[in-house]
Amino acid sequence: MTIALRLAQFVFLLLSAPLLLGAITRLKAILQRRRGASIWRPYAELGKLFRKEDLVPGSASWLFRAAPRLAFALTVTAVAFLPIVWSNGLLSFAGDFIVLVYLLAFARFLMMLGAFDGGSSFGGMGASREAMVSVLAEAPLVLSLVALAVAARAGSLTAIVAWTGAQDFFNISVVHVLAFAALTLVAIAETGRLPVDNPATHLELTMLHEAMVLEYSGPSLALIEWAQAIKLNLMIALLIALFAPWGIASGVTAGAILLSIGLYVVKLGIAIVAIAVLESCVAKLRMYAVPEIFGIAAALSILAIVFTLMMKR
Amino acid sequence: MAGGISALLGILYALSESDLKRLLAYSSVENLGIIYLTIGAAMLCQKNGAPGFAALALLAALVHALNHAIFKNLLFLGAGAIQYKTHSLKLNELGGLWKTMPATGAFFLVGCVSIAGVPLFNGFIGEWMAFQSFLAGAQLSHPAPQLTLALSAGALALTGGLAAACFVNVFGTAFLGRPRRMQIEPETKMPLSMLVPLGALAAACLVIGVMPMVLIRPLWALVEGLIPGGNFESGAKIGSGIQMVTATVLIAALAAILIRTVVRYAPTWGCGLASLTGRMQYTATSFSKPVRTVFQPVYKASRKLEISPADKPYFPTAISYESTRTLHYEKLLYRPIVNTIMTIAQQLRRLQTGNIQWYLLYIFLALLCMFLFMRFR
Amino acid sequence: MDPMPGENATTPTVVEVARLLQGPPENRARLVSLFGSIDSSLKRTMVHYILDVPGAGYRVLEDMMNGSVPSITPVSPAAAWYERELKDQYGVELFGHPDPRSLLLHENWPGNCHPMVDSTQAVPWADEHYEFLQVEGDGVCEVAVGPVHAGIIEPGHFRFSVVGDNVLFLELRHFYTHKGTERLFQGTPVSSGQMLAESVSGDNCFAHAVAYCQAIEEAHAVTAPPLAQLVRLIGLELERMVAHIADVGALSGDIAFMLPAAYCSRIKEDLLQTSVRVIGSRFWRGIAVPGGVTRDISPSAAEMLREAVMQASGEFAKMAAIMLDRPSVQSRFEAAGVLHHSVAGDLAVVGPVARASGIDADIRRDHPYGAYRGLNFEIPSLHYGDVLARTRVRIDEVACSAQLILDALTQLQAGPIRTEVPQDVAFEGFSAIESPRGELLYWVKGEAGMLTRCHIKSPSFQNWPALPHAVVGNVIADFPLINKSFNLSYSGCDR
Amino acid sequence: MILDVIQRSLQSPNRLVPVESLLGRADGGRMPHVDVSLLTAEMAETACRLCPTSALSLVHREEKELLCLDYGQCIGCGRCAELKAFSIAERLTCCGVSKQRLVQYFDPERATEVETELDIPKAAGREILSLMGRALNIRQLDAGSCNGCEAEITALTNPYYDLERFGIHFVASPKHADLLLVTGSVTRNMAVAVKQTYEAVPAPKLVVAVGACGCSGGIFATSPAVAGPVDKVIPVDAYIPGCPPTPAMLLTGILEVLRRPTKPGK
Repeated sequence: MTIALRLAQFVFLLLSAPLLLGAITRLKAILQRRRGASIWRPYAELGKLFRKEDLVPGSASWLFRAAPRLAFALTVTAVAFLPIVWSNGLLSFAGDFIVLVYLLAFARFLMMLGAFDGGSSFGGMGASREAMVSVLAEAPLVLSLVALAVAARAGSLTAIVAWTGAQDFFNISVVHVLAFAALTLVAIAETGRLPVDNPATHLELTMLHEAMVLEYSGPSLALIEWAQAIKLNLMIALLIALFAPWGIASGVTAGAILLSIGLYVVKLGIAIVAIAVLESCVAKLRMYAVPEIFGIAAALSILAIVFTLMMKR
Repeated sequence: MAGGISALLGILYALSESDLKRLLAYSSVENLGIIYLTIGAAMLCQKNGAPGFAALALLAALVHALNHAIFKNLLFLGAGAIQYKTHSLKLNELGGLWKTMPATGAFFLVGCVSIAGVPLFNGFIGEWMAFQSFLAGAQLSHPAPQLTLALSAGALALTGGLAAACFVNVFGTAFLGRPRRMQIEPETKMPLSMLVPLGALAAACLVIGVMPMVLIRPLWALVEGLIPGGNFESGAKIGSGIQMVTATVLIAALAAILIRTVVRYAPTWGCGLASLTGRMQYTATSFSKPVRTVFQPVYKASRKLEISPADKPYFPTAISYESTRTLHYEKLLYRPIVNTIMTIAQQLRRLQTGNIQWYLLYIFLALLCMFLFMRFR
Repeated sequence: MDPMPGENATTPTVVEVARLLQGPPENRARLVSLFGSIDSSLKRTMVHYILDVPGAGYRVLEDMMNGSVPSITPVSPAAAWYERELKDQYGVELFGHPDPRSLLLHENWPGNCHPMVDSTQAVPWADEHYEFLQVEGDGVCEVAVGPVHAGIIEPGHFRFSVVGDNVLFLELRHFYTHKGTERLFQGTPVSSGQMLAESVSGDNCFAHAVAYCQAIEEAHAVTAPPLAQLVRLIGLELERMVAHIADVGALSGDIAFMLPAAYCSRIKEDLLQTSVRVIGSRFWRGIAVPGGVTRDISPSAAEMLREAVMQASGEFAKMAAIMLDRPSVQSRFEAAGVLHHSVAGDLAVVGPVARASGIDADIRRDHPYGAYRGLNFEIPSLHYGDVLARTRVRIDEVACSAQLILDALTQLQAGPIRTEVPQDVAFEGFSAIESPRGELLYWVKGEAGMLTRCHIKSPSFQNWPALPHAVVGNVIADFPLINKSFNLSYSGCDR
Repeated sequence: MILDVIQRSLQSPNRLVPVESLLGRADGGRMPHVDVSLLTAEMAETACRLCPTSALSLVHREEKELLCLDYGQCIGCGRCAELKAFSIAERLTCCGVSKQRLVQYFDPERATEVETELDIPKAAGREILSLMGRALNIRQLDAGSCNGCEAEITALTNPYYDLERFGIHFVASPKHADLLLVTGSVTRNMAVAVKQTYEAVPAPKLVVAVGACGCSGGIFATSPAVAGPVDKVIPVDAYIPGCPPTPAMLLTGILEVLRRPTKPGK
């Protein structure tokens, strides 16, 4: 029964990812006084792409096509650690959040190689900017997770979530506020959202992530876009699980699970509105202002660690 | 602490390097840094009366040292193979080599992925264990070592990210895309004696990456001899954890690969331009530029852009660009180390005869040094 | 400095042109245009120089070409593209030109083909060679952008030499949309020429049509009735408003600030739809004709327009203020893509780009025409030369244009809207107007109601060479923003 | 306050035009409409003389002299509208169809419109259309236009027309595109680039030629610097006339290509 629940939430995270993107895009359109595309459009888009031709540049090797597929698999695996409505992730062991971070890093590694293999300057340009972002994102990401792990005296995500869930709702610690801020900044950058990257830009010279995928088409592109959506979903789910796990089901009763699902949808809704509003209110940063974001995130996470250690005494 | 700084500086220099051999040498500095960092953690734990964590950290250091020996050899040999084929190790001149040397490319890729420290390959195992020991160590009773260890995790993460970027750059510019400006000797075929050791080392990277217990178990026995009272359980979990991850990745990858696709070869999109030249690709120097800009103070680079003729700014006939960095950190700290490693690299080039015993000897020597170091301590 | 080395003796005209173009910036003449024509009576190819001499207004100098032309580019870099165009069109040799590569005609044109001289229709396909300047240095690579750009933009080619994101050098190669418009003008009836002019640059089509019509009127020494001139002024200023509002919106869109972008596109559409109701055409196509205009503005239409313009300028001003207040917008706009005053002066840059770089020039005030004569109005001008300055100039000009329209609407009185342009005479003349992008000049020549030559000096042709100087030293990711802040027309330049 | 921009945006009036009142509209596009009952042979001849392109021409067919109106060549100068039988069309039904259906024939003597055999537009496969029906990616390609068409295509995304509500997006790379929207007469200098872009679009794909220049070369058809209309260089599936076509005409055309004229997304 529990394994079924764990599997179900894993599959749910994978399948709901495009819907999340659709909802954000729709909300942004409404803020612009437009009607916008249906929230189901991303599914139609993926369905169409899977049935289109897969174009491969003549100069490319098999890695060009392998990269998005493997990267997709790695992103999917990273999702397996997350508890969202049921308190255990599909996979869970000591130090699993480090594996999560590095699985995402591997996926990015492959996508950068794929971009190089396309043979255009834009691929290299996108990869080089992505490298800058990923290099700087990893440290604050790990640090803020470490802060939480130390605070919870736990080694796995599931255990951290259980510990946070057991805390008093009104007794939120400074550590959580700091780590939340740090992790949110990192999540924005990692998923290529505004103000770091513009997911909807048409200008190849300003792109980060998009410049890497200019050469891809058909099923490869579908997998990249899906993986990107999953990554966004993952980051939001991670933030919810780490900082607002209250209501998550731990007993196998229909009531607890339904409540947990309901609460999760509400939390997700809040996240969607927050993203749409934020992305409508700010302009994209200058390319070299991006490192400053990470600087702030790193400083916040280090502070979080310091507070954790002080708190414990 | 010195280990952390050394790791960071090493990889930063490696990243800015466009000569493959020097780059690999700097990367060795980085990896030695990681090992020292971990050993430092072990010493801290030991001093604060937590032998269990100390043992874990020491184990991590050993595992990483051995893994480093494997993949660094693989990379040096691969670099030798590139030089053999193209007479160049300048990344800014290479490109698209995978087409001409597919086997070497595949093995070299394994090396790059391993050194980048990502899961499923051996480079990750040591780093992961290091992270675990830092985490465990952060639960020590004294705040100073706690903080140091927690921050070490950050340093390790930053180093890991930089290493990944660095080796994307290496593999991407040398093996992928289109040739830039190099001469390939079409006549020379890679001799089997060069490929076999490459293949063997690559296989070792994969096997250890997926089944780390092969390596951890024997080393555990050694560590137990050095620091008694460690706990073996967390080590054992690493093996099963990695295997679960591997299984999930494989299933998902299989599903993704099985999707039916119609492939058509179409030229690289050049914005409608009739033909793309080799110059129209990012070079290694360009790739690392954003990261280098972020870490500008480390490099203290000076740039020079010359436009001629000087009296006609609107109609230049020639422009040249030059960027030099003053290596004062290097002179102070690293020259000796780099020189040593360069010498080793030179030796390794000679070792390319394919005599596998030499590699085993090297690995053995590296390990021996490590044990002696621990004993001496 | 003797600008013309070589055996080819300089002619007195060229010496005079060179003399006028030299000197301290405030005293020297500005090169307005340089082009060729064939004098059918003398059977000679002529070269024409139009200069804007301080204190003396426009001055036209002419010279005969004897197979080769001494280049004035060493004296005035602004002449570089004009002379290359001259070479492509008429097949003359340039003496002393630092960069005599072909400009209009790409690799597919045979080297010996010169469209303004040859009468052949079927030009064979060729494969000539074109050399870009290569920046030397380890690790320098090229990013080739275009001709096909991402987004809904016209084609043009940009060759960046970069190290990472830093632009070391930028070379333009345009004229992908070269449609031989000047050649098509030859043999076109005077009464149909404005249609071709409207298709030179689609988003400034009314400015082109008016400039053409004024040039025809100037050449025939007739003037359009006052009502027609007022209608033209309203159309021109409305076009300016639409163009600037769209530009500011697009600038906001380029930095992914989507709300102001959508808001501005909505205001723009409001104005275009009002245009349909007022005059029957979204872009005022088919309104200007030689001798006047084809449609009057009825009092009810004038009232409708008045309200639309008031509302649009009010809403736009508020949104623009909100946008520029945002620190994230300021940090993108400030100090990005600086075009220095001296570069702008050397390259004779015109329009809002020049006014943002401290060159206070506007044809409406400096060489008033039509209904602008006798008007007194503010010309916004800034000296920073960055993206922010160009945006500010545009925002201020919208307010200024709105005021001009509102004033003109009150002066509308019933009257004739067209005068007859005499047929059966030989004519030659030119007229310049301030289009939304800057000084636009048409020079026409012909006889008996038929054009034999029509030269278009478009502001984009003049301003494009200045763009690389604003881009070098910036990061390549800021290029689209800088380019958008110049907002030059490709088609208007390529013709 | 950081939210002021949202407040300002939400205060602006909702301008979204319902799809029913957009389809077939052509006001502002200045395309001619022929009232056959008023048409005389003399008037037809004058109209042909006035027409700056050959949008209006006289053709001989079955011993009769017919007035041929080719919307694909019409640049909307409005000159013929000064004649009694001609007026500016408010509706246009021939957007996004085959080239033959852009042409109408009128018999001035019988005062009737002559029906010609319409070949059914090359249906681009039901399967493709069902694929693209709900998520279509457009790559706009300027093959040498004057920027007029671009201005109107840009307008498609504004809050009046909101192309996105039909699930239609503009994309940056041709490799991500399903439909090429080609404007302008293809110039010599752009011919290679146009072919390359076509090659870079993964199948199944559609090509739509936009504007008088794209359909027929328009006013530039006779220039030696122009290689020809779009279909001379790459295969074209549909045509949208106009100079420039208004956003309503473009929208009608694009939806007509998808055979999905009235179903906006929810």
